[in-house]
This record gives sequence, structure tokens and C-alpha cells, in this order.
Amino acid sequence: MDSSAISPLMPEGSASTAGATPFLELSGIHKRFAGVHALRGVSTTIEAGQIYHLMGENGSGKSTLIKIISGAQPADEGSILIDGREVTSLTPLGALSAGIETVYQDLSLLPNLTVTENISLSQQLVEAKGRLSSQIDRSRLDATAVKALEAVNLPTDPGFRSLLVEELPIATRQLVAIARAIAVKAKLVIMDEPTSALTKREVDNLIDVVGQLRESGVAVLFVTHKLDESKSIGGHFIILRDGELVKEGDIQDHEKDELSFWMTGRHLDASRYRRADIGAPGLLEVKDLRRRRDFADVSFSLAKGEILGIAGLLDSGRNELARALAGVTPADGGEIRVDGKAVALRQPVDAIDAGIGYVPEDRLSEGLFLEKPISANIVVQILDRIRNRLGMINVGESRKLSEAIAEQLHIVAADLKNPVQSLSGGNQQRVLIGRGLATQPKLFVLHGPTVGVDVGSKDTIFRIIQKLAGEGMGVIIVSDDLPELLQNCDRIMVMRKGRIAETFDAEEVDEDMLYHALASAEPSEAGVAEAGS
Amino acid sequence: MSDFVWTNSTSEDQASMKRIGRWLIRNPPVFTLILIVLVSVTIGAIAPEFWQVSNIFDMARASVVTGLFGLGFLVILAAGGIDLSFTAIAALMMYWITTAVAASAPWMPMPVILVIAALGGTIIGIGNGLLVHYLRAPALIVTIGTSYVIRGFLLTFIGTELFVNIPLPIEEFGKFELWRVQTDTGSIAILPAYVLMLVAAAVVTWWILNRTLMGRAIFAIGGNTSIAERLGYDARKVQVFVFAFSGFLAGIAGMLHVSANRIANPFDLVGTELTVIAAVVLGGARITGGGGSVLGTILGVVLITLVNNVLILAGIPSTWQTFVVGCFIVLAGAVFGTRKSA
Amino acid sequence: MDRQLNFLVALNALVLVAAVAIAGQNFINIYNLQSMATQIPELGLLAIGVTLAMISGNGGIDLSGIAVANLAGIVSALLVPMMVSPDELPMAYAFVFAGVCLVVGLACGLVNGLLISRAGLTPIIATLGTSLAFTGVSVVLTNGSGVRLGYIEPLDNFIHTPILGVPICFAVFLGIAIAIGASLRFAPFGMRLYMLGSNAKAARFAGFNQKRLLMTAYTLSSVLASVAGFIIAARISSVKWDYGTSYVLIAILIAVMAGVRPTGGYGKITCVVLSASALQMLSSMFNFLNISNFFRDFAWGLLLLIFLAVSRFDFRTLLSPQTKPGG
Amino acid sequence: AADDVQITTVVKLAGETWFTRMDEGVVQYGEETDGVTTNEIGPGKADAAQQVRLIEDLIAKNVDAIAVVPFDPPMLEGVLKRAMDRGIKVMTHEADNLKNTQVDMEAFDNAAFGAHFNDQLADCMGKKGTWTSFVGSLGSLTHVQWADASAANAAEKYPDMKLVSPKNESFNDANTAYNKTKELLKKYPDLKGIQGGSAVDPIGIGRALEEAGLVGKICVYGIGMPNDTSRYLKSGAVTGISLWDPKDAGFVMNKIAKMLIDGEEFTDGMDLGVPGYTNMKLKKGPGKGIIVTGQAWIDVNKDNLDKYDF
Ligand SMILES: Nc1ncnc2c1ncn2[C@@H]1O[C@H](COP(=O)(O)OP(=O)(O)OP(=O)(O)O)[C@@H](O)[C@H]1O
Ligand SMILES: Nc1ncnc2c1ncn2[C@@H]1O[C@H](COP(=O)(O)OP(=O)(O)OP(=O)(O)O)[C@@H](O)[C@H]1O
Ligand SMILES: [Mg+2]
Ligand SMILES: [Mg+2]
Repeated sequence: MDSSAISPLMPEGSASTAGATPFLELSGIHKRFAGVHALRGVSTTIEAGQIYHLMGENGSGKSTLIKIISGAQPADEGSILIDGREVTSLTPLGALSAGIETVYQDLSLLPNLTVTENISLSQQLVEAKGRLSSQIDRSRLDATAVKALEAVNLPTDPGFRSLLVEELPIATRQLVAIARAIAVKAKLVIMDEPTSALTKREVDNLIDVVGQLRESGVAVLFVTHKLDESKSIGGHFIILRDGELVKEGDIQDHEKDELSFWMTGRHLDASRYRRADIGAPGLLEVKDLRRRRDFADVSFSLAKGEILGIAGLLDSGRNELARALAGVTPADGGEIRVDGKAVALRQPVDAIDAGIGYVPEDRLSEGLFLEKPISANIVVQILDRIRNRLGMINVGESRKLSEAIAEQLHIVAADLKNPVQSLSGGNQQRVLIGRGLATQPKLFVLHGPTVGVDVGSKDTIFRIIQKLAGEGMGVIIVSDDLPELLQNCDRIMVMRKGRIAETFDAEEVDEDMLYHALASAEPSEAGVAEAGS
Repeated sequence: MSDFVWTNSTSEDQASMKRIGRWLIRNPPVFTLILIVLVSVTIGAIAPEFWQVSNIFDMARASVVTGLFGLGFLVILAAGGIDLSFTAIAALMMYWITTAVAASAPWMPMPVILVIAALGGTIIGIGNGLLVHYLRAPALIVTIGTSYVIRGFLLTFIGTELFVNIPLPIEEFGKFELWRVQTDTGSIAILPAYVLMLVAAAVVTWWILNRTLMGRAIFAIGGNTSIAERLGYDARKVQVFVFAFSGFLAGIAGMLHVSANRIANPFDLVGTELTVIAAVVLGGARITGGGGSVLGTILGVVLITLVNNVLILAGIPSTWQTFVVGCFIVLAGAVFGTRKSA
Repeated sequence: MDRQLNFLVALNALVLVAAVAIAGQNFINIYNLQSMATQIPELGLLAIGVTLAMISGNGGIDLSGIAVANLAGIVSALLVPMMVSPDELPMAYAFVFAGVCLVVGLACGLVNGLLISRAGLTPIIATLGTSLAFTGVSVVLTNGSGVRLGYIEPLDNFIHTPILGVPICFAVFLGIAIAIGASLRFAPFGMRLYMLGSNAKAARFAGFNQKRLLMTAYTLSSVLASVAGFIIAARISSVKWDYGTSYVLIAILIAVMAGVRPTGGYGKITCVVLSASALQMLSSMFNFLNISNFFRDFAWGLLLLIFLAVSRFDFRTLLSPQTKPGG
Repeated sequence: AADDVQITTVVKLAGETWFTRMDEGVVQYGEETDGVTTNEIGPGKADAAQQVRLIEDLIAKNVDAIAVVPFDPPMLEGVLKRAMDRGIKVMTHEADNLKNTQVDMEAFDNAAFGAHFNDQLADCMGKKGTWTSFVGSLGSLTHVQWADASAANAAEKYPDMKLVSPKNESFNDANTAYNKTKELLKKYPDLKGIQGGSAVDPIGIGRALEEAGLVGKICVYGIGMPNDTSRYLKSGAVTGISLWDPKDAGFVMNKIAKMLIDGEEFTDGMDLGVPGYTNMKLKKGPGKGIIVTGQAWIDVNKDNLDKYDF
């Protein structure tokens, strides 16, 4: 993305508002939870037609701040001014009617309602001031939806509009959520990590739409961990650290390492970690692996101590391939050999038995048992190995093991008996890696290992990956975070349309080349549907 | 942009299969209707008396109370809750009001009595809703609690005896005829006017669910409470409303029960909850909340009434009744089983 | 979450003291204690079944317990006399009776388990349906009447002859409760079940055999119900399809009072046993005081609501000031 | 007083009209008799399990005597045996198949009562036509005995009476009786007579006939409570009811229990001092106990209805 495409400085639109009162003014916002002082006097302003990036480490208070702005949680102290007027006790409805639309990570869509209803109901709810006894204006509902859908380049026919949101793919839902923001004529659209579930191309489309929003005078506030993306979008940054606003400014004026220094308070090395030290080949041999409608003709191999990256767009089959290697959604055909031995991965436990560890993509829903103890989360896959003669879990061994893992992975926790939800995102991710590690795998499939993890934690996780590879483990990283792949891998495979399109030596490729390879239309248009069947 | 467009990339055949499948899933009453037709045709073939007008009238009459309960339960279910207390509310209203009216105001006209019963039911319903909201416990558990309390209150403090001295207006209301047919055997078949109450309740429920913001809010809360709250829907209002509405209908159902039966038995009604739940589920409502329709519920009620009322006609020993209903529920569960594979 | 345990222990003690104070010494004479002990197992077993279903999550519940118990008793009562004569070989009769009960429980449990784990039915629907279906089978088999077993000494001894002061059936119940409690707490099965209940998707990704876990939980629940069926048959020496129609709700009440989380992932058998005993003592106390059964229902409901309300507040500070938050 | 002997009467279902009336007799006996405290309890739901539990607790409480009207007699065998083992006196009512009881009291001979129904019905129907019978449930022993005796009586004396669909279960619920009657009318349009089983059956049957415009065209007899059934008796939808007064039964039950406590002897033809129970027939029961039978039935119809206020 060329940063000049969307200029951070508003030539005309902002001129009218620049001198006037800003849309939103926060001053001295404090928020405390039991034992945590999540926000410590945050003050900032949001102006119409501007783009903002709210950044900070896990637990720095980003989500809390946007919850306060959107009325989901009250602030303990401080004042909020909207259009120059102070608002006391902001409710979700109040925020909405003031023109603040928030797209949380789950997109805040109602799965069992139709596209039309999801887009247009909010508008009527706001107009009715939340009075539920009001009647719905059906025809206006449709008209609003059509206009909003047009604006985000989605189909407008009744067939599409009457689909339930739960029937839509994730990228489409994202656009529906934005369409809703358009429908309520939002003045500020907040998006909490909107791109973590999207691929590059979908992100580009999103950015397009956001650009249009901004041009029509809407302010956009992103919460994000992706510095590169933020830089390519442009705009202002707001950095939180430990609940304090440490820095704000124009994102183009500062380098990435500067930004991450403000976030973490330390300097991080962004150069390539990898000291290629590849061992014996043939740890993993994959041949002609296929899964109907998802991928086909996938063949590759992995050596001991090698780190292989798999990149691809969301519909490229990379996620399905990763899950097939983990036995979660098994392949239909082809061959997988580990250490020369053919293995059939029909369910996750087969993969574990074959020595394949897996860290799922979505740690909250697919990975962690949030209210269960950290230690239980770590040993949960090896329960059969730590049984005593009575068939019961050996408590002592379980504790020893999880303590060892926590130490090895620098998991910072007061007590391993605490529920895993008491940890920050980065630590939670390390618990997941630790769980995989506990199975003593020969190779590790890391599926989006640093999604939603801040730069500081990312660094720690990268070091862990390198160390594991150094000890002879094979690692596969499936990710759409290209810098992450470039920083860590020996080879990078790019998937397109369910096939492996190209394979690069990581030393000889850069981000641009990878982007190009991802988005290219070649080669086979033949589609996987028939190839797989 | 084409990647963001919802496309159906499967072949023609699969597409149409998928469409039919999705259509069925989105229109569960069709399945209920099929079952009704199947049962009717089978029984009609075995016992031609089935098609008598009087039988149809009897079915309609027998559907009223279950239907009112079912509509109330549907609305609660759509909002993601479950209610086990509606029969207790109905029994309390029925018995309390009937005995009180008989004792002190036997002249009171039925519309007034109905309004009082509906109000009483609504008040208890509001209590239910507030408890469910503020105790933050599953509605199933809370309403088990309130049903014990309500019923215990009725039987401890109001009375336990069969009451037959029904005030005239109540009795007259139940006798009011909509339609009378003379059968060839010399007996008469009457369609009582109170079946219109069910029709009216169905229309009102449909209107609320589909034409008001409350209706959408109910489905929103039932689909995902925390998201709906974030979007500005007031979960407390919705919860209080659905329980109040269910109580409202239960109060009316209780009075209709007395009116139709001309006796007030405080032990009546309680125990029919599972039948009502079965009816609503057979009508295709999602037991997990956020789905369901008025039409489906009415069809479900008809199906249950059918099974409960025609076994003697078909020459099936009534001992089979429970078994048949159980199997239907399992079948419905399997057909509508929308439990997402985790 | 040990406060649940503290609370229940306190509740038991409170009820006991209150009962002795109001109803007199007779309440704690050995006969009444034994009598209460013989009454706990049937409801206790059903409540443990409900607990297992609830722990497994995803709206887990088992409404079919008493239906399974009655069916097990009825099938045995009809079948076993054809195989073994109760007069000539009473001991063999008792064992075959128990065996047939368990087999029926197992079969019913497999039906429930299959419907829920394989056919993907919501537990509440599946068990509502099967509970009617099982009851229906019972009705059809007996034509709606009760079946009398007559006096069979080993069966009667099983319920009423105490060993070291403890009725055998209660000892068996405790044994079962301990075994299940231990396997929930210490065996991989239990840990997996809790995990499944707290996040089903993560459980699948972590390689649990979800279907087998659900299958096991629901089958176990029905097998426990069939044990309850055996105890019922032995206790009242007859069986009938509509015995204990009120048990469905009471079993849920016991589980909820025990702090079992209806949304899954949490529940302790110790608490379930204590909750069952508290309810039993309360119920006996009311009977001692000639308090009407209707008032008892009223009190039950109120108790449940009060308990739900109380559990909304943090009692840790009151009960055990030292307990660390989150511990 | 505290050292009174305690007699507790356990009924099928607390609060039901029938048993509320019985309670009057129970209370009256306690008040009239020195040294005796009486009370009546019953489960809140018609559920054998709860009745068993109530008796368990009475045993623990160690009352002196228990008088039971079993919901389902065989279900109580075990618990009543235990009561007797503990030295508690046990008497029952409406349970002449129960083994574990010392005395079972029947208000009258059930077979004769059933035959009496049938004779009345035959009279009304002109000794011919289709008829049917109800029972509370197939488990209710006396109901089944009446229905069977009545059928036997008809088979013997009235060859032109045709019994169809015998022993329909009303589950002691007037509405079920109502619905079943309507179904029966559809199935058997030529129905001429109906015999009720449980005390609420005539109410349901009467309403069904009123609605179908068949009042006076079909004869209805059964047991019932005068007040509950009065309107249908007056309208003619129910031809007549027969019953025994639960109040007297309650009184007599407690009197028998007291006799057991005092170790008095039961003799054939003894007089219990209540009309209808003045010449008790005595016979051996199925177990070790005895069955004592009175002649306490009364027939109520439109004409003598005013004499009974309960
Ligand atoms: N509801 C809550 N109760 C208690 N503590 C909370 C709650 N919500 C947030 N916190 C705490 O407040 C702090 C700020 O959390 P917040 O969610 O705002 O961080 P964040 O910047 O969004 O982190 P991430 O990058 O992981 O999204 C953290 O320490 C967190 O543990
Ligand atoms: N109710 C809560 N009680 C305690 N801590 C909480 C609560 N809600 C959130 N937190 C903590 O706040 C932090 C941020 O939570 P949040 O919900 O924002 O997830 P997240 O870290 O942002 O995940 P992601 O980075 O993937 O978006 C986490 O450390 C989490 O444990
Ligand atoms: Mg956050
Ligand atoms: Mg976040």
C-alpha cells in the first residue's frame, strides 16, 4: 500500500472542523478493576475525518478505552465531551445516537438475524431512542440496507439481504458490520483489531471502504497490533502503556522501532532472527495431500530444525492445510510421513501420537479453557502420560511439568492454579505453545502464533520458536503476518487457490515479492473443487 | 471485489439441494405440517370418524390453553430463556380469581375478570423477568424456583379443594358459541367462541415478534445477549417483557381453563409444561434461543393435540400416547438439530 | 470455589441443629438418621447424573433420570421372575434383578448418548424426548399398573439392614459418589469432561474424543439412574411407571444448590451429596413438624431463589477471609 | 396432651375435596377421644414416591399408629412392613389386596357396590344398549373392582347390555374424563350408559354430555361428592351418584387404629358406632391382617341432594 493513497493530512475535509470543536474529547479518564488500574488519566481528542491507530501491549488498556467510548463500560473518573458537550453516563445506545459505532472483534453482529436487520435495525433503534415498543418500518429497513450495502460493495438483492449473518463468510460479515456503521450515519467508527481474521486482500478492501468513510468526514479509530498495516493506512497513532497515554502523533513521522519502543519501553530487534541450522531432512514428508474444496496437490517436506512458513490468503487453503496437519479437519487423500513412517491423521489425537504439535489460530475459542487453571491448560493433552497406577492423574508430576514449561516459556503468572483468563494475551499464547510442547512433538504447527499479541510478547515467542528449532524440532508457521514469516523462517511456501503456488528461500525474498505472490491470479484456475474430488 | 461477494460456487444440483435444505431449516413449520398431515391421514384411514366436524371442533377447543402457553413460551424461548412457571401462574390466577370473584363479586363481567387475570399474570411475570435478570442464573433454574413458590403459595394459602361453584359470567363465557353443528347421530358439536382468544393471541404475538423493535430485540437477545446489549438493546427490558408477556398469556389461559371446564381445580395445569415445551419444539423453535415462529408454534400445538386426542379413535391404546409424543420430540430434535458442531 | 463446600457444610449443620431444636431429640435418633440415609440415594444418584450432564456443557442436562429408573425397575420386575424364582433363590434373584437394571440403564444411556453425541440433538430435547419415550415403554409394558415384587429378603436387607450402623444402600451410594467424584477430580476422564464443558471447541482442537466423552457422561448418568431404579424397587418392593414424577425437578434443584454450573465446566460431587442431604434433612424436619407438603414446596422454591441471590454476592470475605481471590 | 397416643392418617393427595372431608372425621375423632391426638397428612402430588417418603418419616418419628389410604397399595408393602416391625400399628382403607396391614377397612363390599351401580344403570337404560365404564387408573384397586363387578353383573343379568371400551382411565381428573367421554361419543354414537370410577369422573362426563346436547339421553352413574356434582345432578346430565361419606370413613379409620393400639379384639358383626359401620363383616386379608367391611354407601340423586352438604 502506498501511503500517499490515503493522505494522513486532510486537505479539505478537515479544514472545516480543524478549528472547531473536535468530535470527541476525553480528559483524565480513569478505570479501575478489582486490583487493576486499567486506565490512568487518559486524555485525547478525536476529530472528524481522521484516522487513528490505538496501539499498545496486551493489557495496556486499549479495549477498556474503547469500551468506555462506546458506552459499554462507565469510566470511574474523567470527562467525555462529544461535539463539545459533556456527556455523563454514556450507554451503548447513547454512544450510538451520538454517532459512535463500534465494531468489536466479534463484529457485534447478531448471527440469527438477517443481513438487512443487522444493518438497518440499529438506525431505527436509535431513532426510537431505544423504546422497544416502536413499530418497525419494514420498507425503510430495506432501503437503508440497500444503500449501505452498495457503499461497501456487497450485493443488494433481496436474496442476499435475507440471508442470516451466521451463513456468511467472515470477510463478508466484516463488511456487513461496516455497512451498519454507514447506515447509522456514524461519525466515529471504532474497529477492534478488524484485520486479525482477514487476509491481505480483504484488508485492502476494508481499507478502501475506510478511505471512503473518511472522505465523507467520518473518523475511524483502529485498535491494532499490526504496525505495518497501520503505517500503510496512515493517520494518527495513540499509544497506551500500562493504562497511560504515552505518545500520540502522526504515524508517518515515526519509524516502527520507535513506535514499538513507546509501546514496550524497550528496544526490540526487528532483524532476521534465523540462523539457519537445518538438520537431517525427511522429518515430515507430505505428498499429494488433498481435501475436497479446500486444497489439492500439496507436497512438501520439512527437515529437522527447519522452520517453514506457509502464507496465503484466507481462501487459499492455508488454514485448512494447517488444520489437516493437526488432524482437526482431516485430509481426504494423499500421504503424510513423519520420520519416514506413514501416518493417518483422522483426528487431533492421531497428530499428537504422530509427534505433531499444534497451536490453533484462535486462542480464545479454539485453544484455551479460559476459566480453568493455567497448569491444567498446559497438561491437558498429555493426561494419559501422567497417570499413576490407579489410572488417576499424577498431581505432583502434573505440577512439575507445568512449572517446567512455564519457566521454559517465561510465562508470567502469580500462581499456575490461577485461571488462564487472568493472563495477558501474550502469556496466554505461550500457555498454548507450552501445551503443544508438553506433548514432546517432533514438529510443531503454529497457526497464527502471534495474532493479537503485542510486540513485546511477539519477540519472546519468536525467541522460543528459534530455540525449539535450534534444538532440532521442525516448525511450520502458518500466518498472514509476512514480516513474522520473513523474520523466522528458512523457507516460505505461498498457497493460492488450494495449491502451493511458489516456494521461496526466506533469505532471497522480501515482503513485496511475497505480497505479489499471494495476490497473483496464477496459476491454475482449475479450482480445487474438481481437483479434490 | 468479487472475493467479498457471497457466492455459491457449487454445482447446480448441489446448489438446489442446498437451497431446499436451507429452506427447510429456515422454515421448520413445514416439517411440522408434514407430520400433521401424516398423522391425520393415517388416523383418518383407520377411523373415518376422525374427519367429523365435532372432532375438528374438539381439537380446536383442546388447543386453546396449550396454544396460549405455547405462544408465551415461544417468546421466552426466542429471547434465549426457558420458563417452567407459566402453568403455576395460570393455576394461581385461575383458582384465586375464581374463588375470590365467586365469594365477593359473582356478577363481575368476564372481560373484567380476564383483564384482572392477565394483569396478575403479568405482575408475576415481571417478577420472574427481574429475578432472571438480576440473579444472572439460567431462566430454567430461576423459574423452577418461582414455580415452586407460586404453587406452594396457592396450595398453602389460597386453597386446595376442587371448586365447582363457578360464577355465572365465567361459565357463560365458556358456553358462548361461535358455531353449532348438528351431527347425524343426534348429538351437537359446538365450536366455542373462546377459540378466538387463541387466534387473537397468535396475531398479537406475531405482530410483536415481527413488526416491533421489541420483537427484533427479543431475537437479538436470544441470538447473542452480550452483542445485543452492546448494540443498544436493553436486555433487562427484553427479559422483563418476555416473562411479563408469558405471564399475561398464562393468566388468560388460566381463566379460559376455568371457563371451559366449569370447575377450578388448583391441581390442574401444573404438570403440562413438558407438553407445551414439546409443542413449541415440534414447531421448530430453537431450544437454544433466537429462533422460532408463531405459525410453527401453532402447528406444534395442533400436532400435540392431535396425538393426545385421537388415539382412542385410531384404536391405539392410550398407553402408547406418551411413547409416541416422546418419539416425535426426538425426531423433531434430530430434524431441527441446529446445534453447531463445536 | 470452596465457599460452596463451606456453605453446604454450614447449611447441613444449621438444618440439623434447627431440626433438633424444633423437632426434638427424636430427629437424631439412630432410626431417623438411618431412615434419612435410606432415602437419600435415589435422589442423590439422579442428581449426580444431572451433574455429569451439566458439567459436560453445551446446555447439558438429563431429564430422563427417573424415567430410566422406573423402566429399569419395571423391565427387571417383569423379566427376572421368569429367569430366577424369588422364593427359591432370593439371593440370585436380587443379583439378577440388579444386573438387569444396570443393563437397561446402560441401554437407555446409550440411546441418550447416541442422540446427543452422534445425532447432535440438544441435550434438553433429547432427554425430554427419551424421558417420555422410556416412560411410554414402561406404561405399555405394565398397562399403566404397578408391579409388585413381594417381600424379598436380600432386597429388603440391601435397603434396611445396616452394617456398622450404615444402611447398605447408603454405603453403596457413598461408594458410587466417591468413585465418580474421584474420577472427576483425579482421572483424565474428569479433567477432560470439565474442559469439554468449559470450551467444547478447544476440547476438539486439543484432541479430546468429544463424542466418547459425551457418550460416557450420559451413559453413566443413565446407569446411575438405573441403580436408583434398583434402590427404589428394593425399597418399596414394587415398581410403577409414574413413581417419583417430581424427582426430575428436585434432582435439578439439588444439583443447582450444589453449585453445579448449568452452563458447564464446573461441579463437585461432594457438594451434590451435601446438597442432597441438606434437602433430605429439611424435608424430614418438615414432616416431623407436620408442616404441609405445599408449604414445603413453597420453602423449596424460596430456598432456591435465596440461594441464587446469595451466590451473587461474594461471601468469601465472610466465610473465609484468608481465601485468595480467584483461588 | 404430650403423652397422648399419636395416630396419623396418610391420604392419597392432600387438599383434595374428598380428603378434606375425611380430615373432618379424623379431627373429630381426636377431639372426642381422650388421650388421642390425630392428624391427617398427604403428598402434594399424586405420587406414590412422596407417599412412601411421608410414611418413612412417620416411622422415624415413631407415631403410635398409621392409618393409610394408599395411592397405589402394592407400592406401600415394604414401608408398611417396616412400620409394623417397629411396633407401629397399621390400618388401611381401600386396599384389600395389601398384605402388610393389620386391618383393612372397607366401607362396603366392593363387588356388591359395583353390582349396585350396574343395576341402577340397567334400570335407567331399560336393560339394553351400549355402555362403558371409567376408572381413576388401572392401579386404583377399588375402581377396578367396581368396574369388574359391574361388568360381571351385567353379563349375568342383562344380556342386551353391551359393554364397550371398559375401564377408561380418567387419572382422577375431570378434564380427562371429559375428553375421553367426547372421544367415546365419537367412537360409539349409540352409547346409552356410562359408569364413573373416580369421584371427579361424573363432573367431566356430565359436562361432555351437556355440551353434546345429550342430557337425559345417556344414563350416568358413578361415585362423586354431592356438592361437586350437584349442578350436573340438577341438570340431569348425571343420573345419580353413590358414595360413602369420607368423614365417617376417617372417623372409623382412627377408631380402628385406636383399637389396635389398645389391643382390642375385632369381632364379626361389631358396632363401630357410626351409621353404616354398625355391623362390620370380618374376613381374613391376603396377608396376616383382617379386612372389616361395613355397609356405608349412600345413593344421591336430584331428589335427595339437599340432605348432603359436603
Ligand atoms: N472486566 C475486567 N475485570 C478486571 N480486569 C480487567 C477487565 N477488563 C480489563 N481488565 C484489565 O485491565 C487491563 C487493561 O485491559 P485491556 O483489555 O484494556 O487491554 P488491551 O490493551 O485491550 O489488551 P490487548 O492488547 O490484549 O487487547 C488489563 O490488565 C486487564 O487485565
Ligand atoms: N472480565 C475479566 N476479568 C478479568 N480479566 C479480564 C476480563 N476481561 C478481560 N480481561 C483481561 O483483559 C485483557 C484483554 O482482554 P480482551 O478481552 O481485550 O482480549 P485481548 O487480549 O484483547 O485479546 P486479543 O488481543 O486477541 O484481542 C486480558 O488479559 C484478559 O484476561
Ligand atoms: Mg483488548
Ligand atoms: Mg483485543
